[in-house]
Amino acid sequence: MTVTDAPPLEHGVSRIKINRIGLWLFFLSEAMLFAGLIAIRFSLLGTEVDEAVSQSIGLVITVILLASSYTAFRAEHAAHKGDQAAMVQYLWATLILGTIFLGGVAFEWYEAFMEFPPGTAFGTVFFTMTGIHAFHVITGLIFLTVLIRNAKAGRYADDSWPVEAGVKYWHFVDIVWVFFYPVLYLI
Amino acid sequence: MNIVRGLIGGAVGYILGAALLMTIRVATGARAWEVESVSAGAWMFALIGWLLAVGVWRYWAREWFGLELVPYTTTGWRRYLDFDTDHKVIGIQYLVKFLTMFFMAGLFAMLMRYELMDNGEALLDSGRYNAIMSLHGTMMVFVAVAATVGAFGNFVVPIMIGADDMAFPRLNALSFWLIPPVLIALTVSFVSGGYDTGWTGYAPLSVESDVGGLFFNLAFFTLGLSSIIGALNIIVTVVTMRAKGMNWMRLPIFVWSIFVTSILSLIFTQFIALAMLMVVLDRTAGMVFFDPASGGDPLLYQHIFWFYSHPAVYIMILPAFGITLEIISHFSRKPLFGYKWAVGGLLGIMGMSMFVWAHHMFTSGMAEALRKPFLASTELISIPTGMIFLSAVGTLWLGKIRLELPMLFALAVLFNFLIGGITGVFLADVPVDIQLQDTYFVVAHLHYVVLGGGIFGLFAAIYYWFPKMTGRMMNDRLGKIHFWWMMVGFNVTFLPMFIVGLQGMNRRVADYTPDLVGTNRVISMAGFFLGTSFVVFLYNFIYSWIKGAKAPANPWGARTLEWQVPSPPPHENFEVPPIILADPYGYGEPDSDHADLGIGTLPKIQETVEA
Amino acid sequence: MSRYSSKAGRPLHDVVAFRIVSGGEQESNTRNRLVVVGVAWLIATVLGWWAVTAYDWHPFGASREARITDEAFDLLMLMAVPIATFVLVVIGYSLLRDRDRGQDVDGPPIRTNRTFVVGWLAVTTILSIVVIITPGFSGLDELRAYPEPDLVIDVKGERWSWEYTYAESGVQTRGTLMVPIDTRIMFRISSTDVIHSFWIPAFRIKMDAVPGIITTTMVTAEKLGTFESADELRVQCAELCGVGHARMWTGVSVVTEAEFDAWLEASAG
Amino acid sequence: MRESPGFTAIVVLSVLTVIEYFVSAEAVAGAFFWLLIISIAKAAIILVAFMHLRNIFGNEHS
Repeated sequence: MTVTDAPPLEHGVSRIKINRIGLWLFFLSEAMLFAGLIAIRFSLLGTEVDEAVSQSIGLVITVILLASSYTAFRAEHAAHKGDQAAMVQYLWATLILGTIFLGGVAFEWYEAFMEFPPGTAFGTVFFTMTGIHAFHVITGLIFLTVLIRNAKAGRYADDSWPVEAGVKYWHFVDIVWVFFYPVLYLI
Repeated sequence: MNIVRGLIGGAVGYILGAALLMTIRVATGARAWEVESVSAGAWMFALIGWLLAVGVWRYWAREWFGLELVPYTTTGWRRYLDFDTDHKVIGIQYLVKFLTMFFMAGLFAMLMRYELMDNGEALLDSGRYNAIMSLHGTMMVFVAVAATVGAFGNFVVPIMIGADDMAFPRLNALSFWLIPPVLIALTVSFVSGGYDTGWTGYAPLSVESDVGGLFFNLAFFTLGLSSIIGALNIIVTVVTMRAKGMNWMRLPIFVWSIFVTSILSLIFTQFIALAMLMVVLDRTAGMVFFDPASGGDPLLYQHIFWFYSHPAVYIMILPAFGITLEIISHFSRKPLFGYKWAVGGLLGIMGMSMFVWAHHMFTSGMAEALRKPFLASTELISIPTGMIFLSAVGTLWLGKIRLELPMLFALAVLFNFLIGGITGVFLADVPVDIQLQDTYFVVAHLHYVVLGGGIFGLFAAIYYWFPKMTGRMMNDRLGKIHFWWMMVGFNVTFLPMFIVGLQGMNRRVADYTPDLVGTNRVISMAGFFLGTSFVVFLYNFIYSWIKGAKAPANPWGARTLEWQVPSPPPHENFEVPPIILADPYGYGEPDSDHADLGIGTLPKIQETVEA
Repeated sequence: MSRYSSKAGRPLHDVVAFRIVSGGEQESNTRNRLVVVGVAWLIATVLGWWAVTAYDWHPFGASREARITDEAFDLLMLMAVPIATFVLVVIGYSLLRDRDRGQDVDGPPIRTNRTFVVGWLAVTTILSIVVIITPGFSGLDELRAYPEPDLVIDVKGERWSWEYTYAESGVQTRGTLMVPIDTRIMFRISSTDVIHSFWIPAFRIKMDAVPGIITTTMVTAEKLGTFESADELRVQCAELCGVGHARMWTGVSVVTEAEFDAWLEASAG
Repeated sequence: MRESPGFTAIVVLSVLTVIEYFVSAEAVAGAFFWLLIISIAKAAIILVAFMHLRNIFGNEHS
């Protein structure tokens, strides 16, 4: 037996399903973290939003992140169909869009330091929430980089699970932003 | 050696992280070195460095760089020092690690009781007392949260459900190897002056405490990470890896308890991470979560903290319930009474545990309107708890009870938890709680629940599964001496604590009013008595492991799967996947059989009894 | 070494050899057992009640709130005794009667018993609800009765001392807390640094002092006394607040209204 | 559309985002409620269309 996978018992659940259930449980656990952050935001600030948050940046980076979810989806789709070239292209697209999103957040941070530094209640909430989300985006980008590198080496021709996992994680980070965007910018 | 490699990796990670952060700090115009800000960030890098060095590099990361994986091929006792993926090895690693932690924390308790022999300051000044008290509390909470699930959830659950390993063996090893950094962080914390906030670390006191407080936060954070990963693994294992025919209503009750516990860990541990994160951000990044002058709210910490920490109480106690019921059934030679009700009780406790957290905050200054709902929800949780007792009492009734060692400890769990549970009803009652909150009454109550319930359950499990884990029997006579010593010591220590609490001694103090000296002397003496009982245990544990009589496959005549394989179990547990025919509690039922192990129709049990 | 280990090698079937009892015999046997348990439970409960009422659980109490709290505690104690004795007696009886004394047999395969389970659930549910209503809700309502204060005292906690300000007269002190007897007093509690907790054991009141908000608690003192006469008459910090936590206390003196007015006047001057 | 799986989903998501923006900008009555509904709808679309939520209940390969 290799160390990596316990072979499923004869009647058992397939390896990929075991992996999937594990991944979804991880999302469930992470969702509690983000739910807690949202609860903290309402507990500390009510429904107040600082006037200085940049609505234009917010809208733009939201759309970019949504678009990256689409390209990620296409990458997974291509992976399942065995179209390695398209998969790599779409992964690249996702990586670039994700990086642009991150750049947007960094720019927003730069502005925000002037308007509402971490020493104010809104700044505290804003920097914590966007910071933790950005941390997840960065890990997602690292996964994407590894995926692209290994995809080029033809590693996922037989087993597309790593691509599926990386892409699902990316979608999850996107869902978090779906809630964070109105909570931080709109309300 | 692995640990040395890990330490070097961790140090390298820390230095790289610190360098990176200091560069950023210089770039933004801040002072380069500031111990807390730099350490908080660098800790993450240190963790990554540690993990890469102890095994992640060989088991995962090489693949990311297009290299072949190199698993360890160590054999013999050295496996226990390596990043081994066998769930049985990991179970023993957890057990030894947490027993070590338990005894260290116990020594701190001895120091505290020495100080409390008299009013005024004797050995320790208030600052040192607080540091030791905080460390004792923190380490014991860590032990109670993770020891049983880590050790026995890993060792026996896969065998009990007929699997050959956990669903994610590598993750399993990873979750264990996150534990040593917890101990390192606590050590660093203690060496750098400790922290004086208690294990609850209430803000804003924790925001202002010394640098030791930061490492307490990081330790808790790391433990949380480990228990989330471990819980996830156990849930997936129980859901997907059950043997054929092992449907949900045939699971041994211990598996149910670990499963339910894991769900609690998976969902709620994120909140303690969040609480710790907020404190760390307040300390290092100039944020104001808990600073009312800038719009923060100190009560926010308590809500988030107890939203985890109350379910955490059930994380500590549910595995003990599972072990108790399991042992009571096997040693009463009777089916577990009201199995479905016991499972319902576990699920009920799980469901209700998320609606009771604010009963820790009746005097905290939270909104008055919250008192009644939380009073009600807390009292109602005694209904599912009652179902556990229903099952235990019903099983004992008319049984053929064998008072073996594990059974003694299981009965002690019932006795102690009865007292702990009933005093819990007192504390949930707001008028009474107003007086008793933050007194020794609470200290006594929590020790009855966590030590009398959780840790006695852990010892029941150790005595029960020791033959399976090590292949040797524990010395029975020494075990019984240990049991009575510990049981008497425990009760004589903690019953009087209810009294001093009622008499008005508040907790977390090195000094108290003179009229309480007499009772406190008694408590301290009994405490030392309790402490020494573990010397007997430790001697027995080590001696039996090395030189104990060889254990047969099934010394207790129990019917669950783990007893149908040799002691200790072979690498993949079963020769062929077992097929489950009925639940494991068919005592007294003619022709009932738990499992077909594929070797004839009946379990093959090795006769290895030695004279 | 366990004396059961020799059986381990045998197939599980063979170990099963419980005595089959005829229906009538079993029934009378069960009845006898229940009678014995019932009697033992009664005796244990009566003894328990005697013990918990004979023992004085409470320290010196000097306020209306102390009476309410102590009554609630005593009521809970009375309710706890039969529950505890029931569980202990049943378990104890089983341990004495139902031991396997080397016969090496299994017990009867009783999986559940409808009457017992339903009865147990009903009793625990009813008890929980009773406890919620009384002394829970009723005690809380009693504590909250009379919300109109005659005297307001502002309490400020800071590491590691208490400061009391008498709202109307503006008198301020860091020494003994003087309170008049039979007066409805409201404490408005605040903190300047970390969380403290304002606790007077003799009054059975406790409320955290939280920075940023003002919390309140009310009390009516009913007995005269000073810290020297009863050390429960002290303001004690009950929430860990650092090195000086244990010694963050001052005495409390309950005095007559005349004495109080005189003291107030003297302090104001 | 047959050639571009997921395209419908991303179009709906974008439209919802824009609606969301204007709900907030125009301070529509009950904005909080509408924003909540839209967020949940968006999350549901991603979960179902992109993440194949149903796959954990079946055993088929996406």
